[in-house]
Amino acid sequence: MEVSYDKESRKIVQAIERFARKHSLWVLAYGTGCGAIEVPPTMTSRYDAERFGIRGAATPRQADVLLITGYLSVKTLKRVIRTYEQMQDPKYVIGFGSCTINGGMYWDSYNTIKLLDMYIPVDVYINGCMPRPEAVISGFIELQKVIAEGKAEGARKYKENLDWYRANQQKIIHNWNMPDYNW
Amino acid sequence: MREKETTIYLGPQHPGITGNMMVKLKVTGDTIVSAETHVGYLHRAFEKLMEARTWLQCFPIVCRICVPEPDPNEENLSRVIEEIEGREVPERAKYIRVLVLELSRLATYLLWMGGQSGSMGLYTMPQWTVGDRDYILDLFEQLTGGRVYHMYIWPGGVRRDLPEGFGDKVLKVMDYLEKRLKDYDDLLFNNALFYKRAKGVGVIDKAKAQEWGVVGAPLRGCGIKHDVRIDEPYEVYDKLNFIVPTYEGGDVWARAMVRRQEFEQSISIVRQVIENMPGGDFYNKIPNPLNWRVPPGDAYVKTESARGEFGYYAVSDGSLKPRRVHARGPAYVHGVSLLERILQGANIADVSFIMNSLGTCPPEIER
Amino acid sequence: MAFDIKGILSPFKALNQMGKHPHTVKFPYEEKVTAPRYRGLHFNDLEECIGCGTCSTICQNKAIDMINIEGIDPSSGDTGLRPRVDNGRCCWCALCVEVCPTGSLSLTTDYIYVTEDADSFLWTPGVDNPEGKEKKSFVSDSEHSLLEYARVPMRELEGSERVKSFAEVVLGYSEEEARKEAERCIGCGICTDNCPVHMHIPEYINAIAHGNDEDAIRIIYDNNPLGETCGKVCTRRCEEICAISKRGEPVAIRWLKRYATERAANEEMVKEIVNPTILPPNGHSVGIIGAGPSGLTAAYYLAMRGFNVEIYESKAHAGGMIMYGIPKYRLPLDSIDKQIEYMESIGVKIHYNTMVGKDVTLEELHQKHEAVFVGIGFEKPYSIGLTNEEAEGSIQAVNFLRAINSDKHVEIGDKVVVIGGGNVAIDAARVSRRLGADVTILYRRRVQDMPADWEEIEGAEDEGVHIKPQAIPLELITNENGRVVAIKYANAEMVPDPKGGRPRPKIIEGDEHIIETTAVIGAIGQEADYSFISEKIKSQIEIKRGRIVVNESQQTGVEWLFAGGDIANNRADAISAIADGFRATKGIEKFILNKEN
Amino acid sequence: MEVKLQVENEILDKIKHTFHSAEVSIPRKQRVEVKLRNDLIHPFLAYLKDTLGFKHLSHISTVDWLEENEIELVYIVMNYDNLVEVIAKIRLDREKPEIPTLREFWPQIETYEREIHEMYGVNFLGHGNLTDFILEDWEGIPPMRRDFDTVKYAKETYFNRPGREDAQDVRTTITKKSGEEIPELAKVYSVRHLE
Repeated sequence: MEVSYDKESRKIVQAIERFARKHSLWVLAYGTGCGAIEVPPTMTSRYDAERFGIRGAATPRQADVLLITGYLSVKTLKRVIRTYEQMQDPKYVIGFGSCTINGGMYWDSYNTIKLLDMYIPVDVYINGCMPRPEAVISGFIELQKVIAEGKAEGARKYKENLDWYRANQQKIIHNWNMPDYNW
Repeated sequence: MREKETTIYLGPQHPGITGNMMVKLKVTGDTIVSAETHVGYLHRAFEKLMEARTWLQCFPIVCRICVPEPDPNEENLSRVIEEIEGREVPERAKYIRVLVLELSRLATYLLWMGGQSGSMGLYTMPQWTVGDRDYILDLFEQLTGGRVYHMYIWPGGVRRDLPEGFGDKVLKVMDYLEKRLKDYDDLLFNNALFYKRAKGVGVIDKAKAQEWGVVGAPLRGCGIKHDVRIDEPYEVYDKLNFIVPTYEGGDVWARAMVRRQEFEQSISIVRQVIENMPGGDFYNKIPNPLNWRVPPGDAYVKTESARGEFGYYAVSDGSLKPRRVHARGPAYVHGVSLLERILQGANIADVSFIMNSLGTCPPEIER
Repeated sequence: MAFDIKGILSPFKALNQMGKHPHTVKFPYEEKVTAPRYRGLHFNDLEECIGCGTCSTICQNKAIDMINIEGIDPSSGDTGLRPRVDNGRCCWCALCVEVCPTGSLSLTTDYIYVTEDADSFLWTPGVDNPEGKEKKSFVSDSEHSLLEYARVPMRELEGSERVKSFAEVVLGYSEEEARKEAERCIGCGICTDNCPVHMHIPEYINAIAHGNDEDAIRIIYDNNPLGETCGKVCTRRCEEICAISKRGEPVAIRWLKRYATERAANEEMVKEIVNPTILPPNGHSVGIIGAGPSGLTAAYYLAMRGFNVEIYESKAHAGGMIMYGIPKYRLPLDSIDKQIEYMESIGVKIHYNTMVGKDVTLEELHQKHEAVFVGIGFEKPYSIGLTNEEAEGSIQAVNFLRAINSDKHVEIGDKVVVIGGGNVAIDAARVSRRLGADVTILYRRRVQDMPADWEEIEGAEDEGVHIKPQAIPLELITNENGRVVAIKYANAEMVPDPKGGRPRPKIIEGDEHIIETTAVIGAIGQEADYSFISEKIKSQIEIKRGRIVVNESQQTGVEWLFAGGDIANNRADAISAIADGFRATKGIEKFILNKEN
Repeated sequence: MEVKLQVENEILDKIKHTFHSAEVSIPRKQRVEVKLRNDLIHPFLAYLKDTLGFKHLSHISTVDWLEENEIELVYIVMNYDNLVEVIAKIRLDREKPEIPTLREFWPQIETYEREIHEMYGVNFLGHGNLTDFILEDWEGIPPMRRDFDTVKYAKETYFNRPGREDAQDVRTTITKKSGEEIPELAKVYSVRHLE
C-alpha cells in the first residue's frame, strides 16, 4: 500500500529511514575473491564490526550489502548478477580491493572482469590489496555516510540503466540462461 | 514408502569454506546418494599470468594462490627456482623461512578451527580463534610489512631481516596461544558434542588413501605417517625436533585431532627456531631483476602446508620468464574427487563439515 | 538428579574478564599502529626522483605510469617524469621500491583510501600526499635494494708491471664479466642525454646482457664509427649521470663498449658484422681537413651516404689526437689501424702527408669539393711562460707525446717534471715513467681540482708518479750549456675567489723550492693553427676565444665550410669531436642536396 | 659431501631393464626422471604402480613447447615406502594431442585430465567425462596454450578505466629531448616493459 506524504513529512520519514538503514547493514556472506580472508577478522572479536550494525546474512533476500571482495571471474559474475538482482531494496554494493577498481593484479587475466561498475552499480570502493579490517570498517562508515546523505543510489541507477548493464554483462556471459527478475 | 531423489545445489555462495565452490547433491531424504563438485568460480589463470611475467614478478602473484595460507607458495616457488638455478640460501634465511611457514601453519589452523566449529553451529570458536589469529597476522605485519600477503620469501633467502626484538614478540604470542589451546580444548576438542558429531563422519578408507591421492592431515588421520617435512626435509626441518602425529579412523574427528597435535608441534618448532636462529646473511642476492635469467631446466619441489603436500613444478627455458609453473595444491584432490567420493552416504548437514575437515580451498584448486 | 555446583558456577568464569583491557580494537576511535615496515600507499620524494621509470618497468600490474608534472622540468640526469600510481592496480608488493635506483620511492603507513568515485584512484605519490614524507615505512636502502651497486672490477696490470712497457694497462672484461656488468643496467636511457653523440647506450648494453654481442656492435656503429676508441679512452659523461650512480658505482658503459667492439678482432670482422648499407655514389664530393675523430666520423657517414670523401692529413698516420696525443698504453696502435682500415674499406680516401696551406690550399679544395669540413684540432701548445722556456730540456707535452707515438726517441733523462693537471699532463708523466724517468707533476691547485680523470690520476700514482699539488713553477734553471737542470717553484695556499668562482692558488711568499731535473714537460693547454685560412675567408667566419663559431649543423659563416672537433667545441674530448662529425654529416648532406634542388 | 643414491639407482636399473627405450636419469636425491615413448606411458605407469609400489600420483603437469610443436605431459608419481618420486615425461603432437586415459589406475586422475583437456586441448581417449571443469562456455583456443594471448584477450573482452592515456615512455621522452634516433635493430633492446 502506497502512503502519500506531503513534502515536509516525506523528508522527515526519509531521514528516519536512512538513519535506520545505515545502522543495520547486513552483509551477504558471499566472499567472491581473496578479499574474503579479511572479512572474518573484521566480523569477529578483534575488530567486531557488529559495533556498527554490520553482520552477515545468509541469503540475498535478507541482505542489504553485497560486498564484492575482490576480482570476479566470469563464472562468478553470472552468479553475482543473479544474487544482486535477488536482493531487495534498499541494497548497496561495496567494491573491495584494487581488482574491483581497475583489474588490480589480474589486469591481464582472461577470466576476471576488470571494472566492477560496468556490470553492477557500486556505491563505495575500498582500495587495497588487500584492505585491512580498519579499511573495511572505514568503507562501511563511508557507506553509512553516503546512505545518510541519500546518495547511495546504485540500485536506482541499475534499474534506470538496466539495458546498458545488460549489454555489458551479456558481452562476456555468452550463455545467458538466467531468470528475469521483472525489473 | 519410496523416497524421491532430489537435487540440491550447495553453493557457490559461501558453502562454509574459504572460497566459493558448488556441490551438486543428489539426495534421498537427508542422505546423499551422489555428489558432484563444480569449481572454477575463483579461476584467475595464475599459471598463464606467470608465463607472461618475469620470475621475480611472479612472487606477488603466487601468494594469492592459496588465500588463507600464502607462504608455502612463496617458499615453493623460491625453492624451485633455487633448485633450477643452483642458488645457495644462507642458513639464517632458512630458519626465517621455517619460522614464517610455521607461523602461517598456526594461523591456518586457527582459521580452520573457526571454520570447523562454525560449520557445526559452534559460533564461539570462530570469535576466539579468528581473533587470536590476528595476533599472528600482527607478527607477519611486523616481519614482512603485510598482514595477509607477505611477499617475503624470495629466491636466495628472505626479503628483510628480522626486526629488532622480534623473537620475544613471537615467543609471547606462542605463550598466549599455548594458554588459549586449553580453552580451545575445553570448547572443541574435548567437547563430547564434537566427538559425537565428528566420529565416523567423512571416513577415508585407509587402504585406498594413497591411491586416491590423499595427503597431509587427512592422510595422517588414516593412521599413515607421512609428512613432507620428514619424508623429504626441506629448509632446516631435519635439524628440528618434532613429531608427526597420526590417528586411526580416517574420519573428521581423527583429522581434527591430528591438526590439534600439529598445532602444538608447530608452537614447539617456532620456539626451537627462535632459540637456534643463527646469525649471518638473510639473503643471497639475485642479479638485477630486470635482467635476471634462470638457466634452462626443470624441477619439482614440495612443501608440507597446513593442508598437505604442496608441490611446484617449474620449467625454465633460459629466458627472463618462466616457461611453465604448475602449482599442485592438496585441495586439488581433497576438494574435488575425494570429496565427491566420501560425501556418498553422508548427511546434507555434513557437507560443509567434511569440506572444512578436508581443508578444501577453492582458490588453490583453480589457481 | 545430582546437584552440580561446578556446572552452575562455571559460567561465572566470564567475570574474570572484567576490568581487563578488551581484545577488540576500537577502530575508528582508537587507531592500531601499523608496523614500522608496513607496506601501504606510495610516497615519492620528488626531489630525489630522476624519472628513470624503473618502478614502472618492474610493476607486474602495470600500475605505474610516468607522467609530466607541472613544475618539474627535464634536466641533465632527470627526465622530468614522475611516477603516478593507479591504485586500482597496485597490490602493495613494493617491487617498485626494491628497484628504485635513487631510493626516492617508498611505501607509507597510510592505507585507508575509501571513496565513491571510481575514477579517483589515480594519484601521484609525493604530489598528492606531501605529508607522506613523515610516514615512510617500507623504504629502499642500498642493503635491501635488488639492484647491484658495485661494479664488476676491471682487471689491470700491476703498477710496477705497467712501467716496464707500453702494453695496454686495462685488460678488458671477459665474456662472463661483461654479461654480469651489463646485467646491472636498468635500461632507463638517462645516460644517452649526456653523451654528445647520443649513443644508444641502453640498447647495446641490453644486447650484451642478452648475450648478443654482434647486435651490440651494430648498435654502436650506428652513430659512432670510433666505438673502439671510445671504449678505451672516452671521457664518459654518460657514467656521470647513470641512474645507478645515485647510490652506487655507475654501470661501466665505457668498458662494455670496449668489450663489444673488441669482439670484432679485425677490420674484416667489423665489416662483416656491421655490414653497412653503402648507398651508390651520388656524384657529390666532400673534402675533409684532418683525419682526427671529427673528420673520420664525418667521412665515414658521408661515404656511407654515397658521397665521394677525401681526407687531407698532414701526418703519416690517421687518427689525429687519438693517434698522436693518447699514449699507446691507453690506445694501442693496432686498434687505431683496425678502425682506420675499416673506414678505408668502405670507401673513405685519405691523403697522407698532405698539409693544407702548404701542399694544397683551402681554395683549391673548395674548387674540387662542394663542401669542406675542417677538423684540425689543437696542435699548437700554449707556452708555459717561464724564463728559459726555450732552453734545451724544456719540451711541450703534445710534441713529446707525438714524438713518442711516432716511435721517435726523445731524450728526457731520468728526472722529469711535468707542469699541468689535465689528461695531457698525466699522459706525459706516465709516458715518462715508462721511459724510465722519475716523474713529478707540479699543479697549481689541489688534486681534487685536477681536470684529469680520477682513474688516470690514480693510475699515475700507482705507477709511482709524484704529484705535488699547490705548486706554482717560477723559473727554469739552466746550466752553462743552456740545458735545463732544475725548476724553481713556490708552494701556494688556496684562497677564496672574490668573484665567487673556485678557490684560487696564492703563492706563499718565501716558500720556494728547487727540484733538480733533466727535462721539464709543459702541459697547460693548446690552441689551433689557423694560418691555412686565407684572410678573405677569415673575415667571413667568426673566431671566438680561439674557436670557430658554428651553427647547430657545424656550418661556419662560410656556407660550404664546416668545422668540428676541438676547434669548434670546448669539451676537448674525442666523443665531442665524433658528435661534431656526426652532426656535420647531416649538415653537409642537407647543404649539398639543397643546393642541388 | 657425497650423496648416496642407492635406492634411486636401483629404480633406475629396474626401469632401464624393463623399458629399453626409456631415457632415465637421476637429477637429484629422491628424484628419477624418465623420458618415454608416448605409447609406453600406460604400461610404464602400470609397472611403476603395481610392481615398484609407486602408489601416489602427485600430479600431471603440462608444458606447451610451441616452437617444437609438442605438448609435454609430466607425470609425477611417488613411492611412499622409499620416498622416491619418478618424473615421467612424454611428448605429444601439438596438432592432435591424444593419449589414452589413465583413469583405471588412479581415480583422481579424472580431475587432472579434465583440466588438461580444458586448458591445453589434450584429448584423453576413453575418459568419458571431458566436460567443462574450471571454465564455463569457453570458446576459442584452450587458454593455457602459448599461442593464446591473454593480454590481447583481456583488452578486447573487458574494459579499462580511462584516465591513463597521458602516460609517457621514458626512453621516448629522452630521445625526443636529445634528438637521438634509435635504429630499428636496436629497438627490440629498448623495450623496457619486459615484454
